[in-house]
Amino acid sequence: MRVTGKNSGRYSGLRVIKEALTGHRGWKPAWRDPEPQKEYDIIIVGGGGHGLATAHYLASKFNITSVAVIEKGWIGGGNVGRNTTIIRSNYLLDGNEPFYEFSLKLWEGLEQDVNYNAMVSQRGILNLIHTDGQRDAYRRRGNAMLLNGADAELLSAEQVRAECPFLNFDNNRFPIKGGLAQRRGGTVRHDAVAWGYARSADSFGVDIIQNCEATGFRIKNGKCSGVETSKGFIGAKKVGVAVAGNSGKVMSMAGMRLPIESHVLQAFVSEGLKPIIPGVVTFGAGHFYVSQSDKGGLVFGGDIDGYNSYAQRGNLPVVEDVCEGGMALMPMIGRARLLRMWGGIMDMSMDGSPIIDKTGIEGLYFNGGWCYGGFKATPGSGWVFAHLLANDEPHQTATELRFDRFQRGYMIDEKGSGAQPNLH
Amino acid sequence: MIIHHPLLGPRDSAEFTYLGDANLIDRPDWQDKKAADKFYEYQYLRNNPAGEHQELWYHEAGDRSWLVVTRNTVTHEITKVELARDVARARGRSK
Amino acid sequence: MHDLVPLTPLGGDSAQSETIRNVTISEMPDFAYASMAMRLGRKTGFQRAAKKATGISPPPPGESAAIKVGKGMLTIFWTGADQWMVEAPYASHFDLAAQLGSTVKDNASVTEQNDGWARFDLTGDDCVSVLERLSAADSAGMQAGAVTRTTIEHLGCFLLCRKAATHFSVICPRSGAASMYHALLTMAQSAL
Amino acid sequence: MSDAMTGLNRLDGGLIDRSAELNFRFDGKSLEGYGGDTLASALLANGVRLMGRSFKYHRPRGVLSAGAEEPNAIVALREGAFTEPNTRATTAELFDGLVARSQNRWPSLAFDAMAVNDIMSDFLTAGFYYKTFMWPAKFWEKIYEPIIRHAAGLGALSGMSDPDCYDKGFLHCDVLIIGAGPAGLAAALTAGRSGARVIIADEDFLPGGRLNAETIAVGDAAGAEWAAQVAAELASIPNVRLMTRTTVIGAFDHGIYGAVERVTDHLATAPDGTARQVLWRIYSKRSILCAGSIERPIAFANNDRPGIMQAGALRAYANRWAVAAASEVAVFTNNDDGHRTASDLAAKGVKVTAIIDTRADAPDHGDAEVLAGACVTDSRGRLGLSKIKVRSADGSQRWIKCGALGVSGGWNPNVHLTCHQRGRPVWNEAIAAFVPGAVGPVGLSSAGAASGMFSTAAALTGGAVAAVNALGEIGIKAKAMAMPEAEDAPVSITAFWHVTGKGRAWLDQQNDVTVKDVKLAHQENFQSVEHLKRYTTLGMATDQGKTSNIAGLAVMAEIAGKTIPEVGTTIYRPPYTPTAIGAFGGRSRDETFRPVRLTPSHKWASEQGAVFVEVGMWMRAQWFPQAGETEWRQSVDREVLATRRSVGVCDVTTLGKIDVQGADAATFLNRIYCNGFAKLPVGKTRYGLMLREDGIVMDDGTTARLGETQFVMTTTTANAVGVFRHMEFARQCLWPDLDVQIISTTEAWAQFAVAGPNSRKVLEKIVDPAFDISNDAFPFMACGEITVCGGLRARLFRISFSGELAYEIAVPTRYGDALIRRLMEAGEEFDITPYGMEALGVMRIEKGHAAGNELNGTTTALNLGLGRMVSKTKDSIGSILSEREGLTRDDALIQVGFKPVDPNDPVVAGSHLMNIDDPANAAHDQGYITSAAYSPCLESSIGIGFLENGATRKGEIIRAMNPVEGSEIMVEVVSAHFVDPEGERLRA
Repeated sequence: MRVTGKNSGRYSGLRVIKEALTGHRGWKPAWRDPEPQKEYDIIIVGGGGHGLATAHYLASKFNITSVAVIEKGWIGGGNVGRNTTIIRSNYLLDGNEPFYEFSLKLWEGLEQDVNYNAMVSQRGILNLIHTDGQRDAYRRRGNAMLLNGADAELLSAEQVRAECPFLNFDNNRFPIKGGLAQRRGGTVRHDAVAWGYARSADSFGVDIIQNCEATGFRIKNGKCSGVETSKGFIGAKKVGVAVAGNSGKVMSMAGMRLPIESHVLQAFVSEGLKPIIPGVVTFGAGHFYVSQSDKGGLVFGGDIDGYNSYAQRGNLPVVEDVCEGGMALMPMIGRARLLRMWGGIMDMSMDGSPIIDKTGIEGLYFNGGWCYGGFKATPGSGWVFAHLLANDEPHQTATELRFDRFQRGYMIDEKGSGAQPNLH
Repeated sequence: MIIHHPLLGPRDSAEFTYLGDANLIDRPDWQDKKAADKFYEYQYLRNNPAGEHQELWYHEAGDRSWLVVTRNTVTHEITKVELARDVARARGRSK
Repeated sequence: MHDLVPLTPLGGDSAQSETIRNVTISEMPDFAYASMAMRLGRKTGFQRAAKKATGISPPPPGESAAIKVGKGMLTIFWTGADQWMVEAPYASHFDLAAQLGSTVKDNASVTEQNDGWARFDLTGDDCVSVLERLSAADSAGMQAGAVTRTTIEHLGCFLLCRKAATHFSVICPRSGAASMYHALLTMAQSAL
Repeated sequence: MSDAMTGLNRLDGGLIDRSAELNFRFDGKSLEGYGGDTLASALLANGVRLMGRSFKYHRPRGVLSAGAEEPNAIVALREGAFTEPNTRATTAELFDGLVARSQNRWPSLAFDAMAVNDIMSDFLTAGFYYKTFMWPAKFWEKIYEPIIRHAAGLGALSGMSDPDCYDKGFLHCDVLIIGAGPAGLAAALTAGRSGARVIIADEDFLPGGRLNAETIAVGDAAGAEWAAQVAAELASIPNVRLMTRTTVIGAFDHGIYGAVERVTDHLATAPDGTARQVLWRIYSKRSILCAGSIERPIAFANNDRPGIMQAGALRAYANRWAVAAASEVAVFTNNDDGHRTASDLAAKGVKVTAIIDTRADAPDHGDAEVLAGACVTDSRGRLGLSKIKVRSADGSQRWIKCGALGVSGGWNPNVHLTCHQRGRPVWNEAIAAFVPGAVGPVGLSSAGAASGMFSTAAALTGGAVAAVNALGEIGIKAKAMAMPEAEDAPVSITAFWHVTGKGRAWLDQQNDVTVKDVKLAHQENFQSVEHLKRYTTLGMATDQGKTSNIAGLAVMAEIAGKTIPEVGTTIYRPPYTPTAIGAFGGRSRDETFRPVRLTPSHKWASEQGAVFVEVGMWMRAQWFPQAGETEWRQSVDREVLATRRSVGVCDVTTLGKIDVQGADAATFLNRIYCNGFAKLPVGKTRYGLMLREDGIVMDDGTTARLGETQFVMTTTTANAVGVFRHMEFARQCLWPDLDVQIISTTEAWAQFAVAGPNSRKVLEKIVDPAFDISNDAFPFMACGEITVCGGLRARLFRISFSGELAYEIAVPTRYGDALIRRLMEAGEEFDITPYGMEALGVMRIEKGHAAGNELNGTTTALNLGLGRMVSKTKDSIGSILSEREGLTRDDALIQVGFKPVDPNDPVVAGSHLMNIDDPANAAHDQGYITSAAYSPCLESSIGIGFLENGATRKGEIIRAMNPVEGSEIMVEVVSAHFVDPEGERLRA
């Protein structure tokens, strides 16, 4: 049930016209800036995409509205505000694919659910194939996707050429032999995801508390009763942590060591250009992937820098490596200009797959280890984490995403790189 | 980044391959009663500090030395670089 | 004596060379190579033996040392902790590894590297203008005898300064010789 | 228009070369300029004020600035594949034959249909699209988004491959000086004379910075002359590198800077083979930022018309390029600097109709009427400014005629690089601007306008002092030279950001962000600067907000009732100006994206017409087509059958070879491999399985013991580098006191597999008689050092990947070509057949040998059916964690073979396995097929793969499902060893 009076009113084309004719005086804050209450049923630490989504689903799907999201800076300032906006569910392993497909389905109804246009654009994602071994691997993956109820198409070189004539087919070091396409993949206006979830959660009465940093957990005899923050202690029956790159830092305040390292991933955007790249394209023989935003910028990225970092900035070698891949794959972009580069902190896990689980501490729950896959997971992660917080049971698509899988030997290692986070 | 190699002086970090936490030197004893647990913690758990971090870098495009680099993960400032072999010996590893 | 005909790293019967404006880039196939890796804790024994075997002491990190042998030069350069590469004229030293091994004995592990490497020499006044577009090494600051391992167009290699600013050797894995030669020529074309 | 043709706008003087007349075209119109012109100055000289359209409202736009901060005069340069979209006319050097086109307009620049957006602007406010286009759901991709995307972007790529080439380079210096204005030149001169290694870089093609745009004297010379003299001296100092047309784009860790040098952009065509641009990675011990400052506009209603410019730009065009933007100009300022524009223009004979100064105490001006305490409230002129509306101190309003208006809201120091490592600038009230903060990139200091010191004298001394200090820190003594006399005017400014009023007042001119948009953002609680930026798109255009960010903050601060420092700034990120992606790519593109490695038999294989395939950088023969073979399978089947029937030969040099020596070499290998190696006798070879510490298989291969203390290990081609690194880690970090040395010798030996029943007979013909390779003397898994062909040193290993009687023979690489030719001669009588990767693959599948597809980083020894190889009686990497429950469970995937029930069905790698009666979904997945091939020996398609409980299911019929290609077949579970399961042939 939406708490009326607090919300910013329903958005619609009609409303836009009405406001335009009345000088836009009627627009209310998209979310309030409340002071924290003494106690909540649930506190979510981290006002990023996952935390805000969790709050939205707790309120809208699990009817828990005594919820606060505390954020040390401004909401959406973490990876949801600094990623390459790609959504997809083209995973191989049973531990992952059902979860990411669940998430993709949620994307498909997101705007109507939160009444905010995040521009979910299913323009498709294409993973290019350059060797026979790669085709075998992508065939196995495509089959896994289909057997999990997702969509997948294995394309021939000719089909790829027809869809992406600008790729380097004739003069390349690594021939393009085909591709694995997921048509339902695509891109989303990333900031709008955070804002949309925040606005919706707020309209259910969730308190979104910005500039409120978690400085500790209050834990007595193995039970967590709340969070110490820069705005004082806030009590809670349950505390859910969704802080991505800061997972290690925050959970260490609860005395936990995680199977996670924090690494910097750089991303890049070009000057605005007239549309030329249809969907998302990933290079299978170098570190490069690209899509084009609704504003016209080529949004692209590649590999992580590869060293532990909390700096949200990277260095030249990876910038060059990524652009080399881009020039090898689509040499038409040589004359496009790189406008801005930035870095996000990835919570790289030991097998490249996430963790959504209880901790050894009663009342403390963890959501992290997203590596560079966090954005596409946002709705799924929010729902699944809300489910865990509400029912103390893992959601059916997340039964494998547990802490103890490493000790028990049930790693979910898509890349097969082993316990080395910077290779995932 | 620039890593001041103890033998070669300043080198671009692009010449190196990164492994991770220098605790990977402290491989447990295979005959320990708790070997299974110890190897799990050794292999999978990380302090992952926001601040000073001792980490292993391999001079792949250089002299093939493994180095232990003390670097701040927030500022990237490097305060110490040692040959991993010396560190390993100092930590009691031998044969 | 066998009658098999060797190929140069670039796959020819004889060495290739090209001059672009005032820099000459030459394939140098007629050298033998062997590496010496000091055995654990054999510092003194090894130094003595190596000196005995080559006539010079193994140089410190980042350096090479050379001595005249017959009509050519024998060069030792540092390649890693307790590791050195010996380079000598092939004609007189095709069995370099065996020669060294018989002297250093168990003071060092000697490995034949004759055909593991391809050497290209850059000579001329503008060598640095070419090298500064290929390698992160400070070629402008290198003095005669300086040596460093570096990367050129994604290929690991040794860069050895024979004469400051005007004579360098690039020693790269033999299988990458064609790519390396192409990179050197391309950059000379662009930079000079 | 008549002005344009008669070139009335060109004044006397300036730093242009009137002897070099350059023809160029803009939107098809042929025009003329001079050497030293930029495209913008030449267009202005020709009376062209309308140069582009804005992004959202398609408003007519002219040039705002004279530099890299330009938001409006953005054009497409050159033609065809050389087209360069979104190029700033203000930084594009004019050359003869230059062709430029305006962008983001249709059908023409003067009449743009999309300008209708401007009328609709009330509906298209900040973030409107987040609030609509949601119903019906499917309409978004079908209708709404295509419309939005149609409006996307300014310029267009050609869609063709970039025909230019780019270089990368590396430079080392003691001190890098960024910017060659007065401060930079003074710093460079000071440092250069001290003997330090100096690099001074400037984005302009003419050193001097503002000195070239001003009439300020330095000593007894004109500023521009002084700059030229200093530049000349710097060029003559061998330890100084003066780099013009070079933009330092980013400050990276530990004194590393990225800089892009535009080598041929000012030429009509680049000399053959010359790079268009060079991306320099500059390693500096210290660096000094002398990047100057950027003048900021004041926002007022309709402040975006062509003709409304920065006051400093207006006088730069007059002084440097001898161009008057119009015959009648006015100035709108909140500081003394604006008055300088009036003086300079008046001195050039341009009529200055008024100086509108927001300060009540504005100083008088000799040449023009000063309206103190006044402001500009509106403007007119559809495609170019014709008049401005002025509100005087007494509130009275009047229109003033002018073709150009110079606006000065003060100057913002170019602090960008000081913030590239997330340092924050600090607010300086005296100059009403942000200056570099205390925490910046280590080793970077700043001087001159970049540090907030705006006078020429302060720039000169500041630069010199900064150089002395920087060098002092790295132990180089430099003398601070006395700098020549120059103006030292104090800054007099009263902050003034926007004129309040009804109409739309532009902050970000390219993205059409107005004061109203900022107000709306505040109203909707997008108040943090990052929210403001992202919600309104302020500062997100190609100009990166250089003229708009601070004003936007100021407006937000005003509305929120905060100070500007309280609101804070967004983070400045590299690159400083937009940079061609090609420059970051360098030569790594097309066929030279990555190097290739060639095998010793490459030349010979090419002569045989081999088809090559890339494997870990190596180009390997995939198969050897023969006359009459029209389809690859024919060649491969022939190669397989010939090898199994008689003898085949294959270059296997690419397998990694690692020389392992030392007193403890055996102990070391015993820990690297999970199976035993300590007791391997000299002269023997053993198959080794290598695990990662997490118990997963890392690599496999054979290792031969050549002597007590010497082994030669082979690795798979793909893992050669990783295995070597792994072994170095074990050697240096885990067991530092083991006496073991490892050296890669992959390249040193040319190695060939000679396989098949007749392989021994062939080898006997080339192995020298002294060596007995009979089955007794040289049994399966034997190895030894021999000589061949009359004395050539060689290594012989009796190992087999094909499952046949086989050897691998290695000779020094330079003789690889000769050896393969000799083997072919020797084998002629046995119809010896060269085989490639495909045949090798078929034979290893027939034999059930695991390779890349099986060793995929998730499989254990158990999965591969080699569980018993993991010794529990010794310490070896991976043995402990390989015992985890999940890796040893009963229903583990086990490698088995598959045969189609119908021999005509092709087995397909990547198929998933399902029980016949189970529903076909992931929940019932039984495993997958890793490798498949057609076996000419079995005359059937076969495969190997992983099946739950595989070991116990031989004979079972299951489904191999490949829905992604719409196929499904029935396969029988069989042993993975299709050929010679007992291994008799190996030992024959």
